[in-house]
Amino acid sequence: MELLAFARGQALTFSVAVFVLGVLWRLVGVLALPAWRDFSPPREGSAPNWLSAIRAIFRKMIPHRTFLKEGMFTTVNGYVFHFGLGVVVFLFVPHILFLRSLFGVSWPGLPNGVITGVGALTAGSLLVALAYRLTSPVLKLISRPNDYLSWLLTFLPVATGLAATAHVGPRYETMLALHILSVCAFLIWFPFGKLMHAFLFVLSRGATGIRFGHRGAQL
Amino acid sequence: MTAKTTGSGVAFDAQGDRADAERRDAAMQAFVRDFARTAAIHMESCLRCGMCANACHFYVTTGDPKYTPINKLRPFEQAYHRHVGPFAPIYRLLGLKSNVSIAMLQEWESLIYDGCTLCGRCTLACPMGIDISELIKEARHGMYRAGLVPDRLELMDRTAKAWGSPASPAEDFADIIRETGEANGVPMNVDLPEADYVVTVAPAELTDHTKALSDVARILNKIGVKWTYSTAGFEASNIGYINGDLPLQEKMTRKIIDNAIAVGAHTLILPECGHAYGAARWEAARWYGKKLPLRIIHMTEFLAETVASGKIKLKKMGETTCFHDPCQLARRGGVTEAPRAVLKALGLDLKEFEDHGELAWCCGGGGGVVSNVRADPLRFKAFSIKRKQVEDAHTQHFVTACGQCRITLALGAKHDKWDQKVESLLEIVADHLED
Amino acid sequence: MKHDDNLAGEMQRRGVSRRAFLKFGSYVASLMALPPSAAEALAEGLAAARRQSVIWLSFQECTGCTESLTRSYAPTLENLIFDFISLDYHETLMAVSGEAAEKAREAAMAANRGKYIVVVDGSVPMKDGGVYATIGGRTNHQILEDTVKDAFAVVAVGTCAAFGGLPRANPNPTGAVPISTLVGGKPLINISGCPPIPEAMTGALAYVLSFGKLPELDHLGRPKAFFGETIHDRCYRRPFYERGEFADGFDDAGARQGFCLYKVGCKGPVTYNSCATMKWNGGVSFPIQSGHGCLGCSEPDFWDQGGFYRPLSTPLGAMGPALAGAALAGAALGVGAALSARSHQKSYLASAEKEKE
Amino acid sequence: MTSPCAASEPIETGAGFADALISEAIALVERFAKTGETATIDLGGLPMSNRDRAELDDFLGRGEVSANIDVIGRTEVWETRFSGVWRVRHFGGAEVATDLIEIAACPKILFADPRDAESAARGMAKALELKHGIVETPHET
Repeated sequence: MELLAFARGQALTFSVAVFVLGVLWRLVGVLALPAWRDFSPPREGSAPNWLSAIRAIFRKMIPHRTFLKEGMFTTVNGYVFHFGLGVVVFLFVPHILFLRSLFGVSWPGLPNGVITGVGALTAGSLLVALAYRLTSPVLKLISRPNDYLSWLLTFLPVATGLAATAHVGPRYETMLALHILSVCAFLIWFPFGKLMHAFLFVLSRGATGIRFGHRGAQL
Repeated sequence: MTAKTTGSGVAFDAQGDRADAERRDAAMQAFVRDFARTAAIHMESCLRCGMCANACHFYVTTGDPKYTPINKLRPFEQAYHRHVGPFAPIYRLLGLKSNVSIAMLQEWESLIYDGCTLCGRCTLACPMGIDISELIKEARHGMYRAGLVPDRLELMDRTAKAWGSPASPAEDFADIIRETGEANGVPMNVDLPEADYVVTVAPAELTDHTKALSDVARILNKIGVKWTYSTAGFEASNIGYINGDLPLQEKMTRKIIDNAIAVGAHTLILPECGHAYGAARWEAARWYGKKLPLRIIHMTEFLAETVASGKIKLKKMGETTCFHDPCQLARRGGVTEAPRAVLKALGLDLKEFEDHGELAWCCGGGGGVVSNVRADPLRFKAFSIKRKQVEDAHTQHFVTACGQCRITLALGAKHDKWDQKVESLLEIVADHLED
Repeated sequence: MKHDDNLAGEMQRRGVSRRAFLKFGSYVASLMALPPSAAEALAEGLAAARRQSVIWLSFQECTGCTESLTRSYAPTLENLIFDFISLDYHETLMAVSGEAAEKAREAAMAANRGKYIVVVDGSVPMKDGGVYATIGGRTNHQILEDTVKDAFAVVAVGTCAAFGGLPRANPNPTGAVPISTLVGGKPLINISGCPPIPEAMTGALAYVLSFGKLPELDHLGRPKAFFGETIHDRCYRRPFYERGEFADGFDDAGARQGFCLYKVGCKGPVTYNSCATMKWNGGVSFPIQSGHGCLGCSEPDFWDQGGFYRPLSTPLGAMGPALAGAALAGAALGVGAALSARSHQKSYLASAEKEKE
Repeated sequence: MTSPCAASEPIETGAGFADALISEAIALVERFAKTGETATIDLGGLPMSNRDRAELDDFLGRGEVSANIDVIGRTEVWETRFSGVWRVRHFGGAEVATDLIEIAACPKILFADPRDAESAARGMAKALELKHGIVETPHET
């Protein structure tokens, strides 16, 4: 109970604060850099920048068919665990209550059986992703500690959450505390590692969308 | 020659006689300068998913993971995190990102110059939309300043600085134009003080593809506009753009733009060259810091608009063809419809490759790779993709709209002892003008 | 050996046969989920035991624990424990008072040195020399130390004694501490709860009496037999939790249909106690059955878990100020980082310009 | 109008518990028949619903023997319609405190303890003396 109180109290407040601080630090730090102004005339009939950005953000959700030939696994597995994380994080009632306490809005959740099933699927998908990262020559070469740490800190909340639900491991309140602490670790690391892509994808795709839209090129 | 190898056995060239630390610092300074907002966003965003690997012709044809596009950015990325990124002060304080070493830069030289054609196919594959090709182009700025460029490219750089073109001295330009006109029986305009259209050329047109010079003239004469070639601004290819020599890039660009403005042209026609389009159409205005008072269009766009306007009529060929989209024109320039419209006007039945338009495979020689003899073996490997595409298309013609692509493809065919002609869209149009 | 000296003998004199022990044994074995065969062992042990001297100390408490224990649900059976012990000192229940009462305690301690059990309800104030609760001019701490010294075992009854309870709730003005911190190495059983379930007290005492040792305890010193499972584990509303059917308030449709009370702050998932199985008031009901979430009263610091109506999965504190501060600091750091990067770039451009000249 | 307490009764779903218990009892009875080993099943610790209990009671029924014991409250003992299978139900006040199934020749609680008998013998002797009006022994201390 003391550990749980620490997790729900100081740890959670601290980590959410670090999360907010880090996310703003990184976003502002990048956005406040000087930007080259593009004086070249846009391609005739090209969309306004904001529209090109939005189109790119959506366009990039599904790779071109030609890239799916080799990238099917990465894409499908990526979708599986992203979808799984989304369901588990946003549709498990205790999580909804947590989010409600932060944002004041709530929505209906799913039965626990569904959440547990999706959680297990997510954990499996993450393990497969790790196995792929550890075996693919390309991924072995380009992976950094950041990638493994980000993986671990994504996997731990899923694993501890499942364990807490399934009453595996230590007592429930300890497991719950560990689950919350693992989420704290996730939140603390989030802004500093690649987990930040949850925000950056908008900027990254948008920027390229603007560049390509200006040129009338397809993304 | 200054060919050397790194400790790990990777060949590299180095120019000048400078201390390693000095080279390294020069590279870092240039890297740092390049990180504007978009580049920074892209440096922050990589997920290490590896999707870009299979978009790259060099990775696909060698299977060597070092050709994974994002891997080619490693020194650039390290410089970013150490000096520019939002957490740079922390990285420096805690020593989490070491400074880029000279050994690393030497090792990456061949990945950045030989192993990348700036074709940008990886950009399309990246789920985060990271414009990897643009970043590699920026990384070349630092490599150039460090004097870590393939010798052949550096040689072209020096030639361009001395001659105003990597192919031919400016003094000879007017003569080449006149001689070509005479040889092909086409009246040429050169160095007219005033004109509406200024035509620029690519290096190959001053040597191997001179017919292109008179083919443009024939079309312009046919439609009866005021046009000219100008000794003061004839070279549209931009070795500065390719090598990462920014001052040279600016100089080369300013030459053609200043000249076009001086003769009062409303349109500057770029030759059948890919990167000339990138350097002039999209980057020229950057040097002036304002909108330019003229249109800059590619030869292919010029052909398409001329055909569309009905000012020229073409003989119908009634044959089949395939078309190689030059990367800088199609993928990175947005010009995919124009060549198809021209082919259609020629009565050519276009059999599209499976991957065409913005998804086209690179010829393997862009970004200076075709000029960089050191990269020949790699380039010939990459050529196998294009060869298979062409063979599978089973067409009577194989057309493209970029001189560099044409040379790369012809060299590849020659190396393979494969009897396949590569044709220029411009030349075909000129050859099929209705009287 | 004379049978009269032991409990069996005492009962016999009152015309009660050993069947009473067997019945009581069955009852305790059932309560503590011991194997049914243990019933006879319990009965034999109790029958052979001497009447156990018990000294009951009340410190910072509300007497709710005593109320709970004297109102157990199976009076005839439950009260039997009072026939097995000699309650030599209990301020609330004893007839005498003042010096006579203290004398009774001292006499019992002297007579049963090393054998008596000390039952404590309430926490002990330690701040300012423990002046916040004194009896006969002596602080609770002094009395406890003095009494426990020669005891065989200590039973801390109620959450105040076991974990500090309400007196220890933030900001803990009296410096209240749980009994466990003050009894050194003495064997200790915590029977937490506010109040504790009477059967847990009966079961634990009967076990000690008949087997002469403590029952199996959890890491908080509570008998596993009564504190081995959470309220949530045995809650009859659990199926609603699993199905994701929750009451959003105390008078909405969900509440009327008896849905799970997790959303209105039930602490059942992290509260170890037997309420869901033994229930209260003769098995009539327990809080969740009456429509209110579990407060978690048998757990340490239950008073300071962010509020009884705050769901378990929510943060304990108000995050607003911390987050606002973090946001400002983050934005400032971001601007700072960008400015530093810009100055890097500017200095480069300046040096590049110089080169040009 | 539905009162908020309307659903406060635990849900009465049959968990099939009765059948499982009966199977367990059959095995124990077989063992008893073979070896004479007795056994007890405590129904108190099992998560049975009232419906489960009723089902079990119906199934076991009542057999030839039944007894009431009056010791610290009431205790009911009866043999079910299956020989050797007994029910022992201890009451504390009006509530069932312990509910057992015993597999035995006779539940232990029905036996008189020899040690009780020993004092009973003395008690009987004393009672007889009293009956005849002879008072000679002083009270034990």
